[in-house]
Amino acid sequence: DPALIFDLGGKFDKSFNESAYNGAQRWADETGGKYLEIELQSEAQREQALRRFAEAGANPVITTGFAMSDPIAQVAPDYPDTIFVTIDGWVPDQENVLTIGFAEHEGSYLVGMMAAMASKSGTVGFIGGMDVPLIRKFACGYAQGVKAVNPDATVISNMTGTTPAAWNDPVKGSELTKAQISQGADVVFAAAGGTGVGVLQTAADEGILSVGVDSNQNPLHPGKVLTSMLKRVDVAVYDIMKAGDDVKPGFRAMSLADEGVDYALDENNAALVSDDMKAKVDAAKASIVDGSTAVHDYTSDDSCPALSF
Amino acid sequence: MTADDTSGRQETAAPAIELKGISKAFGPVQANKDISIRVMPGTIHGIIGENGAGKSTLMSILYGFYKADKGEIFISGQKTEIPDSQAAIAAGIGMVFQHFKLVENFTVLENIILGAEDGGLLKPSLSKARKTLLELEHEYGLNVDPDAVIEDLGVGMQQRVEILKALYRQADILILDEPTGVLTPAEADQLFRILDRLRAEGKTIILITHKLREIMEATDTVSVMRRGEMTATVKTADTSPAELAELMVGRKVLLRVDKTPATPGDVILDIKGLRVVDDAGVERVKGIDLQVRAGEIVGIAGVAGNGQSELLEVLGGYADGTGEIRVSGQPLDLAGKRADGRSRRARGIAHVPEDRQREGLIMDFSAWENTAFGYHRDPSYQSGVLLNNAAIRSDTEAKMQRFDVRPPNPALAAKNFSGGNQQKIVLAREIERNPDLLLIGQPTRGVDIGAIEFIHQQIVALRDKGKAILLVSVELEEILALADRVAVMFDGHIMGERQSAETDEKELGLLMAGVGS
Amino acid sequence: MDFLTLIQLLDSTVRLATPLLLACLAGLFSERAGIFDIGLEGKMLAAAFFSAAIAALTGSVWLGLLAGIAASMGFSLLHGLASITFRGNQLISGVAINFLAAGLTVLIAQDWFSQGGRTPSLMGGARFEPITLPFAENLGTVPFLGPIYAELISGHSILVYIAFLTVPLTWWILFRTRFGLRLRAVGENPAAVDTAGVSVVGLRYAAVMICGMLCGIAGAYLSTALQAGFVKDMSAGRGFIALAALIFAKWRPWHALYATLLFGLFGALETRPDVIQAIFGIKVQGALLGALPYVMTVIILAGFVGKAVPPRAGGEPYVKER
Amino acid sequence: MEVMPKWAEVILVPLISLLLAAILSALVIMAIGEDPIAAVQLMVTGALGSTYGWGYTLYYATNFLFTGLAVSVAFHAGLFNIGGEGQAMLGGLGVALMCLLIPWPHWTLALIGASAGAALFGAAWAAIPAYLQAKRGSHIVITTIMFNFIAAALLNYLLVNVMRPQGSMDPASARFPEAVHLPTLHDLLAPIGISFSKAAPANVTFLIAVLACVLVWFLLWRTWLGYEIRSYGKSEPAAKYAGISPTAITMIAMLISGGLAGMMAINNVMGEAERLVLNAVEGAGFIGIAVALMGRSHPFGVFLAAVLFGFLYQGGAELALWTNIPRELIVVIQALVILFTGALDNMVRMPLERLFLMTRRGSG
Ligand SMILES: Nc1ncnc2c1ncn2[C@@H]1O[C@H](COP(=O)(O)OP(=O)(O)OP(=O)(O)O)[C@@H](O)[C@H]1O
Ligand SMILES: Nc1ncnc2c1ncn2[C@@H]1O[C@H](COP(=O)(O)OP(=O)(O)OP(=O)(O)O)[C@@H](O)[C@H]1O
Ligand SMILES: [Mg+2]
Ligand SMILES: [Mg+2]
Repeated sequence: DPALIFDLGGKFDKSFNESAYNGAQRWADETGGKYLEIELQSEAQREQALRRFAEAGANPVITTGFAMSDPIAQVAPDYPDTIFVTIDGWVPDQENVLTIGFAEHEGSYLVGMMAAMASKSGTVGFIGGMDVPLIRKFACGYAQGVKAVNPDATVISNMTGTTPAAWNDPVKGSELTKAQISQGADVVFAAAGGTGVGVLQTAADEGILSVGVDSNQNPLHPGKVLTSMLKRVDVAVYDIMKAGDDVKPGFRAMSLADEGVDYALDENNAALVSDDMKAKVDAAKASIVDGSTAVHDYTSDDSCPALSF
Repeated sequence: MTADDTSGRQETAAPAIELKGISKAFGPVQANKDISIRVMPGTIHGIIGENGAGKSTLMSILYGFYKADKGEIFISGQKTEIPDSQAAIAAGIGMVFQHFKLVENFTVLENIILGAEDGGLLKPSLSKARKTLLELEHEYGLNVDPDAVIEDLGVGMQQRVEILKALYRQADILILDEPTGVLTPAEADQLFRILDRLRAEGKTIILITHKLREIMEATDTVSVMRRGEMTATVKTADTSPAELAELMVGRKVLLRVDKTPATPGDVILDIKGLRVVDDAGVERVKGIDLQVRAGEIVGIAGVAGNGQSELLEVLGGYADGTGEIRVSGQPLDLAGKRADGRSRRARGIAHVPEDRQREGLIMDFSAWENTAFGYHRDPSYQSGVLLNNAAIRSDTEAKMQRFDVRPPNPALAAKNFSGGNQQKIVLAREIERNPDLLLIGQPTRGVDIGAIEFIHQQIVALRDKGKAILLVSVELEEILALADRVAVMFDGHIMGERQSAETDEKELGLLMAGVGS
Repeated sequence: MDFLTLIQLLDSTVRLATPLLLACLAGLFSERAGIFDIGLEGKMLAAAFFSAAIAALTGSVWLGLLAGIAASMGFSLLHGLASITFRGNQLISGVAINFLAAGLTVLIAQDWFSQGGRTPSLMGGARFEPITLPFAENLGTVPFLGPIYAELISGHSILVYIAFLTVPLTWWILFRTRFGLRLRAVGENPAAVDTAGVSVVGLRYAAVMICGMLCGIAGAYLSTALQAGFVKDMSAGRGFIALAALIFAKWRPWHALYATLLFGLFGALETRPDVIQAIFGIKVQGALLGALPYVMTVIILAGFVGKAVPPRAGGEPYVKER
Repeated sequence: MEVMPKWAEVILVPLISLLLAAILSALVIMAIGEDPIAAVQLMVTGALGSTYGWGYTLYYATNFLFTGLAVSVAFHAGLFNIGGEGQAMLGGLGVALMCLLIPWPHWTLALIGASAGAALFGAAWAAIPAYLQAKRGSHIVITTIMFNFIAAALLNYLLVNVMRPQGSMDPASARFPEAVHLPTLHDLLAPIGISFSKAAPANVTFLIAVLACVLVWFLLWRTWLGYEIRSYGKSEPAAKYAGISPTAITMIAMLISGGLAGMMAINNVMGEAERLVLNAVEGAGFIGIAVALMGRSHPFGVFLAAVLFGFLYQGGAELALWTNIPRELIVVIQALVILFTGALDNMVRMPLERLFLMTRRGSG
């Protein structure tokens, strides 16, 4: 059986853990299969869970979150017959590891473009959870997209906090949104887990547009969420579970080209996205896919051309 | 309330209070054993007994503070259940506890109405109480500023508040638990005048005290308690102090300090121009000069709060002062790093503090830990970097033996000893150090007469070894009996010095009031 | 910094201060009666959940509020049982309540709604909407005072006004009523209250229950007024900050208002790095910006606030017979 | 003078309390549709049934031992140190700097160096609140809460912007060099012929924690410094009378407390993660409060309480691994244990006392 290890945020983080859970659940529902799972509670459990699942014969062992890279690098050599999958992590030179890398910056770029096009004030906002490189990657891609549409646009970026509470503080998310509104922002993009709930809510209440993240959050406030930056962790998990023992180690990119990231368009935001917007974004998407537009990845060199942290 | 309606009640034959077969245990401790007592209306009934005899417990039961395990209570012949203080108050009982039950940061008025308010809002209650208070003050001469905050008041005043509290609740029966333990003679006299007045009005008063003189002077009947039992009840007129003392301790007690005239030697303590300013910025000691010689006891008399405590604190090293103090000729630091208790002890100064429970002892520590208190860095208590607990324990055992501390169990926590025995632990610790100078504050406060006798003997014995002793006490009687020379403090000044053989309470009393030379 | 920015900052201050204020006053009642309460956080969290859950189920935010208050008071009862009836350690009880609330809210939420420990989003009557005070729209154009009235004073949820009114009410109860006198007395010297014929246990339970009620409102404010639903751990340490504010305020109601407004202001400033940059002239790095409120608090405490003396009988169970 | 024999107080009361907590937990488990007996079995075998389980139980216990001792020492001085969390974070920073900046030849030397670094940084983080308490009267409860937040912000800044290896996604320091890896219990016990799970993270730090327990006990009850700390904690006026400096004791007790909290980092940062991660302390500072309170601030009590919490953590992990019991349930179980053993213990003690008094009266 496959096993799935959720990162500290827990499987219901309204973010990528939850997305992974949904993928696994879809696989279980469709195939009637069973999988092992654990929601980590502490750092020490990372290695523990990997080893226990590997010893119990689970294969593949799927993990979410960049923080699993290091433990996998430690554990994987001890269980050469098990395939370890890291989503968001980076474990080079390890034969039995499948690394799945999402190009969040590309997806963020697209929603950044849409935000800039939807903005009337020329000011858009970004609200992150904790200030970690992954979140900066989102912010940086987003800012590039904004500037691509409107080089004079202002991008206001805030992080919620410095403790894990930053992922579950919708109240703070609301206040940050209001603060950004008072600075003129009329579209905000939240990449902040549970905090984002507050961002989207406040944006809807205050009559500005918001951008959801990870899963399609458009239905949360129909007609008020401009779009969502999709990160198809569910697809990745579903595919891996479906492949089961046949899953191949190595690297699997989940970029725009692979439909690993995308922007969401459905009946909830159809009225918000004009044909012109859609055309421009799709054009940009095509050009990113064919390589003619390069979106800078913050984590590649810890710098961002469009935003300073 | 007028004299008319009380006089009628005086004629009823039923006792104001009758307790039958009261027993009370605190865990394994049997504090009261099958106690019965009758108190007639319009009388003052004294209760005496050693520390821990169960006096306070019995009265607390009557007041509904504790619940008796067994026994019945009759008020004016009527069987009455007193499950809580509310019921006691309703039955007309008021009590002034040994440790006052006042809210320190409330005003007098607030304390008085607490629990006896009229209606939900404070304003009407306060103004009504203010009026009633004025009447009561007028009637009994109990003057207190209704707006003063309790913690700013002296103990004498606080006690008045307690009495007023009881009177405000229209108590007919007033229990006073060791009311004079903390009072000056003048204050005590005033208290007894008030009690007389109350008795004349037909109120019934129960008075717990360790002072036989007070029993003899104030009470109509007296009961003696020993180890939880009521051993005797007699008419005061039919007994004598010596008999009472024997009844209570179970042996003959010397009621007078037995000492030879002093033979003073060199000056040990020499104070010149000492001034002390307290934390609140008030100058409490305003430039005093004083000498204590080897082989003499100098007593500092004075109403509490006239700078005696601050004097002791500076000498003991835990308050800062200015001026000059020499001990055995060497100057003493009055501020800074070397002005602390440890340095003082190193200089041969021992100190029995005024408040043993607050300063002298750590109540949760065992007796042996308390024996090391202040001397815990003494080389004889160390072995290497560690404390030599065995040495401290055996030292404690020896000291407990010599000072007759009961029970002689070094492992018992200080809080489990009675007040008198707590005081003996402190004394043993300080006196046995054989200091050059002993500072001693209120040596016998709240201590029973058996223990007083012993404590006085120890102090005199130390003097006879040629040591200098500075004694601070609010008990004039004690000062006169113990000290060779008396200095009286008033408002931070020394009002005068007298040889104790050549003065009397009256003269000292005047000095204490700030009148005189 | 222009005037409108200031108004926005203060507006945000008010919103952020409100839950702190309610929790702080809650703690004030409890601690003034001599019962320490580090379980404010847990009670707030429980109330946040139950008010949102019941509001979601019934569609009525008022029923939600009642449920939140009831839940919080339930935890208060537990705290009372441990620290008053059974004379247990008040700090431990508080710690346990915080854990219990953190676990139970998510467990129950998952059981009821299967939305990953969240409640559904509240809509319409299931939420406290901002109230527009009379004439706010017309007066908004009056210079200076107009925006203050229209933007800052008007436009908050009813719970904000309740919270602010609770300050004078608390002051009045504590210092002007019989109940307040007894409550303060029982926190200073329970023996005095006992010998005055008043039940110590009764008073302390009353105080603890009031504490529960106010924490309940604080929690409900988080999930049904500021937010439209419950998210796990959404109290996010506010109970502890309220506790700090309580000590800061030296257990006094008006000071509690000032202290929580100060914390609210710090929180609001944190959302506006641009304003801080304008004031101090330097760009503060994001993470360090987050530390600013706490650093400021320490500086103010060390520099301006003297020693805080808690109610004298605080934290100790009332034991007559050892 | 005591009502109950000592064994009843020390063993019976906690045991019955624990039982009550267990019964209530079982009810909660049943309420969410799981089998409580199976759950308990899983927890016990998972946490205590193998050297592997013990290895994790003791690993967690080590963390709680340090933070529990830290809170206890401060408690004895009458100070409520809520800042264990921040002090342990800073301790981690000390360990990381020591391990990364100095090329240690052998783990023993590294351990000494890292312990010193951890204690120093932890103590330094406690020093400021202590100084403000002693000199300015700023309430230590507020300042230590504030310092927890400040520590989190500081660490976040350092790990994201300064200490993170270039290009790494993880806000964590670089891995420590091989030379500073601490031996696990497996490594320590293998030479003497005892086989211990290789996988478990319990390491030599556990022994240091036990040693710390003993030392703290010696400090508090066998040295004059401990005597002064306890005296000051019981009564400030009495301490002054005895010549004990309130300022000095406040500072010293908090420095020791902070140092102990900081020392936790040699277990989790140096022993387990072998690098400094953002959320390394994960609430152990707060668990330390519960551990100290439940252990009645006595090192031996702290030891037992720490092991109990280690058991709950590891048992909880096993539950999470093999069942669908959500992790919040484990939090609830912990809460119930804290509640019953720590706060509602008199609920058990009172009737027991009455029982013992009755039997005593009956026989005497
Ligand atoms: N609240 C209590 N809990 C447990 N034991 C108590 C309590 N109060 C008193 N005792 C014990 O009961 C006994 C009687 O104490 P009580 O206070 O009645 O003595 P007392 O005669 O008033 O003594 P003193 O003259 O010192 O005031 C003592 O052994 C005392 O230690
Ligand atoms: N209605 C009010 N409006 C504004 N400020 C007030 C009001 N009432 C009191 N204050 C101020 O608030 C501060 C605190 O008042 P509060 O009643 O909380 O405590 P207090 O009465 O001073 O303290 P305590 O009764 O504990 O000694 C005081 O400085 C007081 O002047
Ligand atoms: Mg007594
Ligand atoms: Mg006032």
